[in-house]
Order: sequence, then C-alpha cells, then structure tokens
Amino acid sequence: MSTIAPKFRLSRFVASLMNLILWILVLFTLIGLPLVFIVLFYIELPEINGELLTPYLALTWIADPSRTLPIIKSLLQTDFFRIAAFPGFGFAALLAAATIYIERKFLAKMQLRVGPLYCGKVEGILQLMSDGLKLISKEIIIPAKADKPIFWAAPLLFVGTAAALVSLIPVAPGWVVADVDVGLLAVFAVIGFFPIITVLSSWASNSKFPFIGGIRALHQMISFEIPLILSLLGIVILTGTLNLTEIVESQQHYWWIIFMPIGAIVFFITLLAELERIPFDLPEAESEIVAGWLTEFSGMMYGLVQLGSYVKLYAFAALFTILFLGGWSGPMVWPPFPQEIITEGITMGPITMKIPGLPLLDQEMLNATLWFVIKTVGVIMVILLPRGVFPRIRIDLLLHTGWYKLIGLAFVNIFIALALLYAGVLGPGGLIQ
Amino acid sequence: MTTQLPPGMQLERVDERIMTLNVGPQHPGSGHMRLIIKVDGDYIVSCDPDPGYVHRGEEKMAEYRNYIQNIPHLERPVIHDSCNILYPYCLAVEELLGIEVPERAKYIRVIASELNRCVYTLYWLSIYGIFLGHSTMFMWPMGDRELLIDLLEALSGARVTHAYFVPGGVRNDTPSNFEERCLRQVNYFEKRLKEYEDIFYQNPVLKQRTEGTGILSRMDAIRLGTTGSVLRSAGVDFDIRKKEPYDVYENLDFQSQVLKEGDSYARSRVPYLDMLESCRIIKDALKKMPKSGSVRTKLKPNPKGGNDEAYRRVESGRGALGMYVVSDNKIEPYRVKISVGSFRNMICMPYLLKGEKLGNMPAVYWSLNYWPVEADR
Amino acid sequence: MTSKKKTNAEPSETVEEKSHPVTEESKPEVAKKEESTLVPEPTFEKSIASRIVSKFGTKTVIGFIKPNRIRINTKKEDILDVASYMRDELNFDHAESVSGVDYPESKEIEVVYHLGSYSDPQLAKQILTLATRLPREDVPNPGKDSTRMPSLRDIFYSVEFHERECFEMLGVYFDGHPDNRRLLLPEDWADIPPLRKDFRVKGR
Amino acid sequence: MSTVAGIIRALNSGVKHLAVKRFTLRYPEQKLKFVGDGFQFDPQTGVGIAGQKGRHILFHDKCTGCQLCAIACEGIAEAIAMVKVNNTWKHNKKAIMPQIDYGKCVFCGLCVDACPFYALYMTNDYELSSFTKEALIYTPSQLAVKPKVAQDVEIKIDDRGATHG
Repeated sequence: MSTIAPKFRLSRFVASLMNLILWILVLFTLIGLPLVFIVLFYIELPEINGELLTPYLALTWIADPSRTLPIIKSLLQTDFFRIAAFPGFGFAALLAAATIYIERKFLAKMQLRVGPLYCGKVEGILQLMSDGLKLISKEIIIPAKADKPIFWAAPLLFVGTAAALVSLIPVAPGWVVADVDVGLLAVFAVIGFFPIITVLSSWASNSKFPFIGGIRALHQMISFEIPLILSLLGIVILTGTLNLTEIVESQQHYWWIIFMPIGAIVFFITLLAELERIPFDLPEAESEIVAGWLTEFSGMMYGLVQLGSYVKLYAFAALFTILFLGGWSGPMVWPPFPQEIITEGITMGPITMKIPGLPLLDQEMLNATLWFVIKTVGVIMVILLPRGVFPRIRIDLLLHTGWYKLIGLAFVNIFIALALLYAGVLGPGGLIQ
Repeated sequence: MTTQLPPGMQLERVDERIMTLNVGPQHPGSGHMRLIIKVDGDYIVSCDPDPGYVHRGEEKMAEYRNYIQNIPHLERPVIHDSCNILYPYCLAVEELLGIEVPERAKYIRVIASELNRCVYTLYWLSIYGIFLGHSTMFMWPMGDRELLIDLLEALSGARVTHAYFVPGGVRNDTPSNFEERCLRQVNYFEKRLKEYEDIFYQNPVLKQRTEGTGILSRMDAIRLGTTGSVLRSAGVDFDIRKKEPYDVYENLDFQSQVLKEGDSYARSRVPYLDMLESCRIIKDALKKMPKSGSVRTKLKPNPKGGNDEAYRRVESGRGALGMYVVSDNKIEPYRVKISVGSFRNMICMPYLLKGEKLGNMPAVYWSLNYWPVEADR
Repeated sequence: MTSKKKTNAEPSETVEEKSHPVTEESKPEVAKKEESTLVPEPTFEKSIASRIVSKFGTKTVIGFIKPNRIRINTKKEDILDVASYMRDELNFDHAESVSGVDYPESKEIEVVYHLGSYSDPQLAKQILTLATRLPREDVPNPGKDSTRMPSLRDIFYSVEFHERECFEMLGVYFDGHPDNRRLLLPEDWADIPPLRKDFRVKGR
Repeated sequence: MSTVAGIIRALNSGVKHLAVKRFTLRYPEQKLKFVGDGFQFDPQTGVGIAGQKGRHILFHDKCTGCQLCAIACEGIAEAIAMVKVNNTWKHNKKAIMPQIDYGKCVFCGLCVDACPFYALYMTNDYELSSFTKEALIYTPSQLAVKPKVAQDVEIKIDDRGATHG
C-alpha cells in the first residue's frame, strides 16, 4: 500500500472530492444551462406526427425510441447542421484534409519517391494528423513591430472567406447552405476578398519578404479575376440565371463543358492562378522570396492558412464541377433502400424491430452527392497534376498571359455563347432544352 | 569628418533609384557565394560576383603533401566530380615522373570519369530545376544519380569522395561482375535520360523562362575565355576530349555537343547532351577495354618530381580543368595551380546579368555551370 | 622490396624532414634548363617558338618546347607587346589561367600565363606558357612595393579575375587593372599574401 | 500551338510516371549490398581489391607496429595514432598498434595501401555515429572486431522501372 499511495490522508481525499464537485457545479451552471436554454428556445424545433416538439417534450426521446429518427431527420434540416457539417465547412474540411494527403502521395508517386510513410504504419495515413498536432503545439511568433490585431486576424479571415465560398456551393438538390438567387455574383464577391486578406497579412507582418510576396499576390489575383469573371459570362448568358442550383438543373441533358470548352480552359487556368498553384505560385516562390506572404506565420496561424487554402481549392474545384460538369447530375447508381425493412422491420431470430421513419436520407440525395464528390475529386486531381509537371512562371510572363491571352480567350468564349443563343440552339426557348 | 575604415571596407553612397541587393552567401537562389546586384526597378544595373566564402587554400596545403597524399586532398574542391579533378593532376604527375599507365587502367579511368561527369551534371541539373521551381526536375535526376553512384561505389568503394585515380593508374581493379552490371544500369539510365526531354526541355513554361535570357555571343565567349558547356553552347566547338585527347579518348567514337543560341536554354541543354554522349562513351569503352592486365604501375616509394613543370587539362563537368604542377626535385610539389572551369566562367556573370530582369537571375546564374566551392578552391 | 606508398626505410627521417619542408637547397633557375636531347624537338611547336624569337630577338627566351607545350620567358617591360603579338599574329585568343609562383631564394616571383586558342584548329592542342619574373620584397606591401607588372587584362579579357586572385595571393600589383580589389580572401585579411613561401601554415 | 502541344506532352509524361516503380531506398529497413566485404590491398602486386571503404579492421596477429599507416595518414587527416597495447606479440616488440579517430578520418584507404603486412583492411560497416567525439576514437582492440552487417538489398531493374529490391 505504501508504494502506491505513500501518504494517503483521508482529509486530502475528501478535500479533492469536494473540489471536484464544486467545479462540476460551477461549469454546469455557468456554461451548461445557458447552452441548453439557447438550443431549446432559440432553435425552432420541428413538428413530429402532428404535434410541435416543445422543449419539454424534446427530452422524452430517451423514453420513446421511435421518436429518435424523426428528431435526427429534423436536425438535419436545421441551418446549424448545414453550415457546420454536411454541405458546409465540415464536408469541405474533410475533403480538404483528404486533398492534402492525396497531393503529397500523388506528387511523390509522380516523382518516383515514397512520400509520407511512417506515420500511421500504413503508408503514412496519419501524417496529416501529426502535422496538425505539430502545428497546434508550435508557438505562434509575432514579429516585434508587426501590426498585432491585423496580424492575428489575417488567418482567421482567410479561413472565414474560404468557408464563405464553400457555403454558396450546392452539393445536392436542396442541400446548400445559402441558396442565393445571385449565387454566381456572390461567389465573385467572396473571391474579391482573398487579395485583400493577402495584402493585409503581408503588410501587417512588417518584413521585407512577406511584403514583396503580398504585392506579387495582389498583382496575380487582380490580373486573373477579370478573365475568371469573363469566362463564366458565357454560362450566365445561356442559362439566363445566376442561381447555382438552377445552373446545375440546366445541365440535366448536356454539360456546359461540351459547348464552352474554351470557357472551361480559361476558368481552369485562372483557378490555378487564384489558388497560387505551381505554374503561378509566385507569391510563395521559395527560391526568390522565402515563403512569400506566409513567411511570418508560424504554428497554428500557418496551419489555419494551409487549411484555408485547401478548403479554397475544394471550393474552386466544386465551382468548376457545378458550372461546367453538371454538378450532381448523373445516372442513378445508388441502390434503393430495401422496402421490407421499413414495412416489417428487422427480424433477428425471435425479435422483430420496427424503426419508424427509416429512410434517413432519400436515394436521389445520396446519388447526387456521390456524383458531385466523384466529379469534384476528379477536378482536384487535375488541379494537383501541374504541381509536378511545370516550373514557376516569371512575373511579367504571368501578367502577360493574364491580360492578353486569357481575356482574349474569354471573349472568344462569350462570342460562341452569343452565337449559340441567337442561333436559337440553346438558351431560353432554344432547340435543345 | 571621415571615419577611418578598416582595411578593405568601402563606404558606398546610397542612391535613391538604385537598390543594392545581396544575393548573398545564404540565399536559396545562389550557391555559397555572393552576387552584389544593383537593381533599378526590375532590371539589374550591375552585378559584382564576390566569391571566397568557401576558400580553403587548397593550393597552399597541396605544397605540404607528397604526390600520393595529395590525392584525397585535391579532390575536395568538387567532391562529386572527384575523378575529373584528379585526372589532370594524375596526368601532370605522370608526365613529371615519366610513368607509363597500363592500357586497362586508361579504359577504367575513362569509364570512371564519364560516370562521374554524369553524376555531377545530374546534381547540377536538379539544382537548376529547383531554382526554376520545377520540383519534379529536382527529384528525377537525384534519383537517377543513385544508379551511377552505385556503380562508382562498386568501383572505388566510396559513394562520392572516391580518391580512385592515382599517378600510375587506378587504385584497384574492377569488381567481378562490374561490366555486366555497368552495362545494365547505364542502359536503363540512358532510357531515363530520354524522359527528361518531355517534362523539362520541351516544357513551354521552362522555355519561356530560359530562352533568350543571358545571351552570350560566340565572339564574347572566346574573348572572355569561357569553357565547357558555356563555350560550346555559344557555338565554339572546343571539347578537350576531342581537341587534345588524353589517355584513350582518340580511339573512342563520340561527338562533342555544340549549340549556337548561347542563351541559358542552350547552356542548360549542352550538359544534358553531354550526358547522353557519356553513356555512348562508357558503352564503347566497356567493349574495347582489355579484359585483363595490370591496372597500375608501381611507384617507387617517395617519388621526386625533378626540376620540371607540367600543365595538363581535362574536360570536366564544368569545362577545361587544368593542373599546373611545378616540382623542384622534392617529395612534395613546389606549386600546384588548379585552373577550374567555374572560375573561368565566373567572368561572364557581370557581362550577362547587366540589363537582365531580376526574375531571370537564377536561370542565368546557375546555367553558367558554376560550382562555388570549386571556384574558391 | 615491396612498394609502399608513403614509406621509406627510415620513417624517422621523413618525419624530421617533414617539419621544415622549405630546405635551403636553392632552386635552379628554370629558364636556363635546356631541352632534354634524347626526344627530338617537335617541329610544329619549334616553328611557332622560332617565329616569336625571330620577332622579338633577345627580349624573349624559349623556356622549353615539349609536345603541345611551349614556354616563353620575357621581361616584365615588354610582356605587353609580346602578348598582343601572340594574340594578333599567332591568334592565341584567350588565357586559360594566370598562376604566380614564389621563388624566395632568387628573390623573384614568377607570373605564368597559359594561353590557348579556340579559333585556330591547328593550335587547339597547343598551350603557350608566357612567364615573366618580378622582383620580390621580403616585407610585402601589396600595391605599393616594387613587385608590379603591366596588366594583360586589355589584351586577354579573361584574366581579370585571375589577376585579382594573383594580386591578393602573392602581392603582385597589376598596373592598369580596372579594379585591383581583393577577390577570395576576407576583407579584413591583414596577414602577408598567403601563397608566399614564408607564410607558414600552422601545425606544419 | 506548340505551347499547347508542349503542355499536353508534359502532362502526359507526368501521368505516365505514375506507373513507374518508386526508387527510394527505405534506409533503416533496407541496406545496400556492397562488393566483397571491404577494401583490401595486396602490397605484392601494388593493386587494391575492390571493396567498400567503411570502418577499418586490424589483424593483431599481422600488425608489427611499423607506423607506416600513421605516417601515410599524417599528410591527410592525422587520424591514426600509435598507442600501447597490453598483450605483446613476437613480431610487435614495441607493442604499439594504430588507433583510428573517426572524427578525423576521411575513409580514403591510403593507410590500407601503405600497410606492407596485410594487417589493416576496411570493412562494409559505415554506421559509426556516436554521442561524443571521444567515442569516435576506435582503440586497436575495437578495430580487431569484425562487424556483422545485414546489407542485402540491390538495385533491380525491370520494365516497370528501377527499384531497390
């Protein structure tokens, strides 16, 4: 006994117990109760088979299991779930994390090397986790004469803007965080934020290399936003709407890439420039200016900016699939939900269990999401490819391609769209509907 | 009042239009040497190379070692091209001591120095790739280099610092299955080299970055006394292996590679073509090598050089590498002067970088095949 | 007797001799060594050497004539026109290296230029060594003492950096060199030029 | 148009390389196999025998304490010092043997060339790292031990690219 607890004193033990209880009470009352009240009173609860689920009835699901599925189904419809989990930031962060891992292995394979291998025993699967933990545990160093408030805010703003971009993207019919009528215009507005944040953070870090990187990023993003907008003008002309869901619905029978391949190419190139991917990765050109506008970020701030840039990559890839590859349209491949489980329930030996309201997510929604994810991952792989194949472009060639070549191609694409429209082939009242 | 400056320091009047950039000894865009660049906006006004950060006084130390102890010492300036820097030293000492090298040793020397030329050029090419931001072009040559380092390791026992050449031949014979293994790995290496064409040399983004930058005319190349790939990319057909063949190069069939444009694209392409040519030489030498015979003439202990001097040169990875050995009838050489390609090509930097854009600086600087450690000796 | 690399019978003898490598035995004058008779002098090199000597008479002395190597010694006063003659008439169009050799016994420093030719295919093999002797001072004061020499930079552009290195390593001041600054040594090097024989390497 | 063709060819070459085998040698698990078991030298013929230049191995029964290896290394790295050894041998009256300081040694193998009695060879063992500089100094008794090294991986070349098999 003496080896384990050398000097056991009853008084000490009781004191620690009292201390524990005190802390639980304090935390519960200060944080727990307000949280419960907010959830119960401010979030409007759904109606379940006729009667409104009042806050007092909400806790009865423990007693009556048949209520659980309808409650979950109704939670799925609430805005909070949409923003936090499915079509919103959770889904995007998950795909972004997978993209980081795939990029490192994909690039390694193309360069005949191995890539992350030892984290997580199986081909470095947990490398991402270890990077995240490393960044969280690293100390955040702020340069002495840096403009502290802006320096702190820059990574948060960056991730916020990336999340804003993700919220506008419809993943499945009805499953979109903000179904805005002027969807495409909102996307352009959010894209306009990125250069401001880059310059803010590079100016706030008050050191030479980030400043040069920030100015270069400004040059690049400004000069590539114009072809970005012009290349999408063709689609708006033909579909006649800015709402992204309607754009996807307009591509039921044919995808816009078939009619506007030039628009797709111009959009893809400007997409690489917006994301600062390899052919256009001047802002963080290692060999000239150490890490560009990211130089002064360390620890979790650098982690946030990395997460933000890969969420941005997912958002742009999703935008490409929505606008040119017909979003979630695709043949029905998802197996229908077996009816007998709904009617008779699951029989296991003597017990048969019936679960009311079973099909949690209907078949069309799952099939739509599947097609959306397949196409987006395909576009992401194509975005990752240039990193292993091209060297970095020079600043004046970058601006030259941006202003002359891409804007020219974008106009050619608009003329094609106009020709199709006035020839009556496409567009409102056109031959192919 | 004028402050008394320490010797060698200069006070420089700061001009508001011209900004002085130190592409310094510790910059990802330059080796261990400093380029003091005066920049007006995006254009380079003047460039003053300032080497000497890795100067070790090789020539002074060489005067305190005898002819054999100098072997592991004189390969230090460029350890990953060690055969090609020991080759002229061995030739010069053999001329001084009047030694005849056996036939098989000559062929082994040619094979080892060609392998070593490819190993150096791959290292240079991969750094050229990463300077231009092309990460794949960094990884592929570094990987393929292992194929040849494996061969040189089988030959000399060490991966990089071989110390394999000795006045009188080579230090040991080839291991048992060396010819077959060398042929197999050089054939695969040649196949790998052809892959670089699509992803690096015909890559339009790379061509945009290197074509038309740092153009060296043929007359300037001769006047400035440049050598190696810098000279041959400006249209002057001068390859020591062809012009002044040493050992067995005259009965091996190969062509010296010459391009005419003289810009940094041509300067990056000539070493690549040299590598393809080296593979041809190695395969030809493997066929013509006598199957048996001694690989080294025995030296009498503590050889003395006699009051004579010898200047021999060899086509190394960076051009003509000359050794001027003066001996005064003692065990140690009286004076060893190493005249290396990098030092001779350094004079192009002020001429080529003047008027160039700052973005082109890495492309032009590294295309001059400049190895700082070797230039400082 | 087996051949041993760095060995001879009495290991102690070499150890002792190693400690002060620069022995007193004077180094014979290089210029006076005549060509070894048993090898017939190579004709092509002979013709070039004779053209030079016929042009400059007593000012140039033939050092030696070996296959592909010719050595010419001259005074420092007329090295300029000898070099320009070599570049214009004999079209040796570039200098490969400039090396300084220090002879403390005969109080002289020898500066050796190795000239090669890219344009003339016949001369591609040849290296013409142009050497000159400068007076050497025991207390070197680089730039201000008598070891001076006209710079060949305007004739052979490639020697610009070589001559700067020779200046800082041996203290040979080149008159007319555009910027005779230090090249390799650190700015605050205050010791005597390192490649001189009386600059001792510590620990040897 | 040539730029578009160039871009397509570059992308195609990049994708093509996804099928080529990975070449990296995973060092701690795989170790490269070398020729023979270390660099040796035959003073009779004056020619070495190809082998890896790793740590030295000293045969106490052949070493006569003649200091030739120390003199050879003197001009290069001064890594060899002759130290007293306790057991006396018939052919080694002064009972001194070479002690090699691997903090200074450059592994050039000239000491192996200089030894006239076949007493000093080199082995395949190159993993000599230690925590202190003194631990890098190998005494003659340490040098006498033949290292056990598991090096069995070779470069394999097949149609799908080269790899370390």
